[in-house]
Amino acid sequence: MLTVDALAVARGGVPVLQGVSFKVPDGTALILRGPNGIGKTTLLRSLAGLQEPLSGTVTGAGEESAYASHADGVKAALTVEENLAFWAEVYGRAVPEEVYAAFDLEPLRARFAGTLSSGQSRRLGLARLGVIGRRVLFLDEPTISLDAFSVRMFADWLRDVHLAAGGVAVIATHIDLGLDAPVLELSPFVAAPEATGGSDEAFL
Amino acid sequence: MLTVDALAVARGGVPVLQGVSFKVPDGTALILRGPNGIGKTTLLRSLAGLQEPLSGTVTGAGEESAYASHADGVKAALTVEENLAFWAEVYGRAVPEEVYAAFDLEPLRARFAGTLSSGQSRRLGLARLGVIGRRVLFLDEPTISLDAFSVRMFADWLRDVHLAAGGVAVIATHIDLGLDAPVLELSPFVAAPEATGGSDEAFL
Amino acid sequence: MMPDLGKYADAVLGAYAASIVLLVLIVWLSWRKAVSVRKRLAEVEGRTDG
Amino acid sequence: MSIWEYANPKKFVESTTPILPWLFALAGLSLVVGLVWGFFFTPDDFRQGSTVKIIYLHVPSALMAINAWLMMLVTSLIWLVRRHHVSALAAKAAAPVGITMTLIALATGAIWGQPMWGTYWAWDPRLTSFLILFLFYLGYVALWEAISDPDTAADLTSVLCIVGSVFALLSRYAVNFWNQGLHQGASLSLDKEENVADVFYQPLLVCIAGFVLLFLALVVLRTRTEIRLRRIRALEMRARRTGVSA
Amino acid sequence: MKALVLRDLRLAVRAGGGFGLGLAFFLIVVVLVPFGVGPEADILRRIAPGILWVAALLAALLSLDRIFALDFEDGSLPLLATSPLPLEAVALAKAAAHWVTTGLPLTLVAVPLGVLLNLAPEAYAWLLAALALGTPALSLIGTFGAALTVGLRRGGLLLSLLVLPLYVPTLIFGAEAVRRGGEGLAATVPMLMLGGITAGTLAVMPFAAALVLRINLR
Amino acid sequence: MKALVLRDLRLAVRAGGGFGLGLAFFLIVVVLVPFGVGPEADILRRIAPGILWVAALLAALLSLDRIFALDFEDGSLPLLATSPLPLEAVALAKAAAHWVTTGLPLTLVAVPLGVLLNLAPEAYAWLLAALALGTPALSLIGTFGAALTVGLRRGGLLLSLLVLPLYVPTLIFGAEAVRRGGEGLAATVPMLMLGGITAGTLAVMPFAAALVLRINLR
Ligand code: HEM
Ligand SMILES: Nc1ncnc2c1ncn2[C@@H]1O[C@H](COP(=O)(O)OP(=O)(O)OP(=O)(O)O)[C@@H](O)[C@H]1O
Ligand SMILES: Nc1ncnc2c1ncn2[C@@H]1O[C@H](COP(=O)(O)OP(=O)(O)OP(=O)(O)O)[C@@H](O)[C@H]1O
Ligand SMILES: [Mg+2]
Ligand SMILES: [Mg+2]
Repeated sequence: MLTVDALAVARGGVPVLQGVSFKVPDGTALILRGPNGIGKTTLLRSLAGLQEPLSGTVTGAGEESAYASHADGVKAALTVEENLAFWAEVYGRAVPEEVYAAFDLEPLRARFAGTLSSGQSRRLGLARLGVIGRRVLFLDEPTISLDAFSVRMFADWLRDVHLAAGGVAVIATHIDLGLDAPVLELSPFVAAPEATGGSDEAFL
Repeated sequence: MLTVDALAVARGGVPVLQGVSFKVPDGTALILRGPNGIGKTTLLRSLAGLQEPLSGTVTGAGEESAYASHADGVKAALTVEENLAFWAEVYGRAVPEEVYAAFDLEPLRARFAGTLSSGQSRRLGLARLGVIGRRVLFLDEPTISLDAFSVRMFADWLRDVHLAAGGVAVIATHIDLGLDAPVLELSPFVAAPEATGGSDEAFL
Repeated sequence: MMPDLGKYADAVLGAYAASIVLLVLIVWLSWRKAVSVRKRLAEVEGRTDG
Repeated sequence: MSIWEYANPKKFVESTTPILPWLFALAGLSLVVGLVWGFFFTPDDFRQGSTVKIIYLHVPSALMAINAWLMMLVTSLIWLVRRHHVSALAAKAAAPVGITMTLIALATGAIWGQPMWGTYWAWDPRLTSFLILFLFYLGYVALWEAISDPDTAADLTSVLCIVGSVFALLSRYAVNFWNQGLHQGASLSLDKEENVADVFYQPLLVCIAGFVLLFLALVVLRTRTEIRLRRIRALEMRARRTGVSA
Repeated sequence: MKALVLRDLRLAVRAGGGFGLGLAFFLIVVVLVPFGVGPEADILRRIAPGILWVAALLAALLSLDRIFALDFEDGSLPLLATSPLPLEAVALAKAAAHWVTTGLPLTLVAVPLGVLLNLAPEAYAWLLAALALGTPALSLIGTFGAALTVGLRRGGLLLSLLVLPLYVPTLIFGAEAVRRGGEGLAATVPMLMLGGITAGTLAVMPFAAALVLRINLR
Repeated sequence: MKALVLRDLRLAVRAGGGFGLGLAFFLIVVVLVPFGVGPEADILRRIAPGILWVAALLAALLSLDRIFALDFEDGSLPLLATSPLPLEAVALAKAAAHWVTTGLPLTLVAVPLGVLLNLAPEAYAWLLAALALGTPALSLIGTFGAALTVGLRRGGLLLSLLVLPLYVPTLIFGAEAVRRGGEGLAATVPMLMLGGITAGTLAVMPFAAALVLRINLR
């Protein structure tokens, strides 16, 4: 279970969100919603440990978590297989054969990633999640560039493979994934103008 | 009017689409649909003149057209205003004050583009289209990263400003823009395996 | 008043001139920036707090 | 009251406001007194002739060039350990002053070298290590300029300052090994016998005091400017935020 | 075109002192050579013209890959290519901005660096003249090289490899002019050749660069 | 860590000859210097150790900015930072891959280039030994510099400015070892110092680089 308690996060020295609390039990996902610029990316980066929160605690992530950002770290000069094999090895695992089918990469296995269309390359980026075997996933707009069919395919993988195995996922997205998961609207958590914290505080 | 006749396009030396024909009268838009990797990006690049088609003709684009790709050419070290002013000057125009309201950039005018969230930065990229004053727009997944509100805002701009002034737009997108425009499904135009053309042909 | 600097007059005067120019330059630059920033801050404070 | 309270930006600005004019006045006074004394009222040296007068600029600026870097090293460490903003900003403020001091030392030294050694420049270890110090200053300032986020910039330049100091020391050793030089040895040692004659020594001390005071005054002034710049930034950010969320 | 030059200059200044960095690299290379070669003044004087020119070359080279790469990465380049500005003008503007941020400051700062290398006193005027005349050619040739390698990962190194041989004539005539000047010989022939190279590249390179850019954007 | 080193090597080879280019740059700089300096054999012999070392330095420098920049741009770096591999290991792996693609081939090719510059016959062994011992330090220091400037546009030039002064001790001891070797003097002291620098940077730099990377990814 992922527990977030009274988290406050800042970007560029300015508090962005405050008082964010939620629980995501094992085997479920949480969708983050909110208009552009509200702080979804900032929140996910804090959860993944890439930046320090201003205050509050996150339990249940840490070593077991993985983060996927807008950019998906696909190397153009490596083939699809090599890209996945690299991440598998970094995480000390083998590439499960199923991921190729699950992300519709079968016909593209030997292609250099640089010759993929934007949607195909994004599928490869997502397939990484099926390879590294992390229980807690933080996903920032994972379905960008995907067509409707691929979105459904990804939602199926998330539901039937990842969550079914007791995993947890926190997903920032603007579209409807077709996933039966609670939605957290971030608008109520926008940091008050007089919110403290952030490196600028000393100068106000 | 934009007229495309029997267009065939290739990517990486391989024919991708063939026999694409359509007409877009002034003041209307056309939505391109098709699964990932079918060749939407390739088609738009050919229409915009960035790559040569294998065969077929495009009339009505040329000098009057502008292209907007996944990447939107936003300079992180320039402010929002400076970014737009640069493109305006390249096209020999002034920045119309309305674009800031139309793309909800008013509060961000003096911000360095590098400090925008992904959706804000995309709005800036789209605002460029309102600045350069081109009649024929080729848009490749313009609404990536945008929230529902911004998507509607963009659709409104397209309908009420661009198309209302007699403009033309060809848009590749996977989502519903809420625009009352005909949809062209590209699946029927996938190049036959024995399609000719492409630089590899001489070796087949 | 001027001391007799002998054959090294150029060198000594040059050294003093160069140093004084550099010192005045850094003081002037720091001062100008301090003044302009103080003005800007006053403006911003007026705008946001008042 | 703990000394760390002065590390609060507001407190720092408040408490330096009354001191700053005095600092500048004192610095100006001692510089004028020292330089006038040195330039007009000291005799020529029997070997170096009138060029000995350059010592009143050369030695103080050389000292301050090194001390400015040391100060930046200390404030960088304080920033990394205790995260007091004034400390980081003081390091940023000191660098251009340090560069100026280095340039003065290089320029006066070079001008002095022509009559003394017959050349403007020689690859003497002391001169050479000064040139390297100059390069470190340049890199340090360039890094500050290149990073837009102020805290990131403070962190990175602090690390650079520390790593750079280690390599600067190493270079000093390397350069010594590489070439034994022409340059003067230490003349201000505690052992009175080795020192330059008193006639030169006393105005020199006044000049050194003047350079120290000027350095302090400039650093305080520039630190205040940096603090204000951060405050402007912070206020603008907040204004923007209230504008957006309202 | 003016808009593009101004934008590039502004970007160069914003992104951490475009002027300063080319200069600083020039300075550093010139300083490093004595560390490698040793401190003897007569040897340094002997090699000073050559080293100064090689250092100027390398300083110009190092900023070349940014001429088009940044615009390519963020997608500005296709946008510029479909704008009313002809690509030839884009290339010329890029070369001009590169020269103003690199060649010009290099020329100005060469004199104090000459002192560090014990350059012969007669040579300074020639050094200034030769650099002023030759560095535009470096920027123009470099723009062509940058256009050739735009979009290639690791473009930087490949670019150097392609461009440095093209720089050889400029280097030879430039260094020769300074050396002859320093020895009191007539340096008009190498200076004329330098001028010829600059004029020739100015006439041809923008077109070559635009051609190559069009191919790369396809 | 092995996976990362192997991937970086594969990428270097795929993306247009990572090995070849560092080398080629080394070669070109060494060839350019005689064009600038003039062809006299005794002067060339005299400056050969220094020029070879400076050229090696510049060749190593030129590929530094790619150490982290590519991974930063395509988003791999945050993914690596949240992977089980500690960032210190990432930095070390990067330095190792850089050395294998740059330092190692430079060392091997230095001997034929020494011939071009008329290097003294006794100096060859020392040249090889000094480069083999010193180039790892160049890669390690460079990795730190690359970590400092990751994410900055125009990082390349700034990187040079930051890193070159840090290279000074390595350069001095390296060139001194070769020169002494060539003159038949004892070169043990500079060699020991070189070894010390390499050992010291090996112990410290991966940690400094990881620290700085964490700050930059924040
Ligand atoms: C560009 C050339 C020169 C540079 C960069 C330079 C640099 C320095 C430095 C770094 C110091 C050390 C200050 C200290 O540690 O106390 C110093 C001190 C000194 N220099 Fe120079 N110097 C140069 C040329 C000269 C020349 C030509 C002379 C006179 C012949 C000279 C005379 C002195 C004296 C007398 C001191 C005081 C020594 C001491 O107090 O330690 N310098 N210089
Ligand atoms: N360099 C290349 N070599 C071979 N095939 C390529 C190359 N580049 C692209 N392709 C292929 O060409 C096809 C068309 O790609 P394109 O980018 O036009 O698709 P798209 O319709 O825009 O897809 P998406 O919705 O994912 O953006 C894809 O199947 C892609 O794999
Ligand atoms: N360096 C910075 N300085 C100041 N403000 C910043 C900086 N970087 C981001 N911001 C602001 O912080 C806020 C949060 O940004 P974030 O990227 O987290 O938004 P987001 O919810 O992910 O938006 P999107 O849906 O557009 O991706 C935005 O308003 C953005 O403008
Ligand atoms: Mg986001
Ligand atoms: Mg596409």
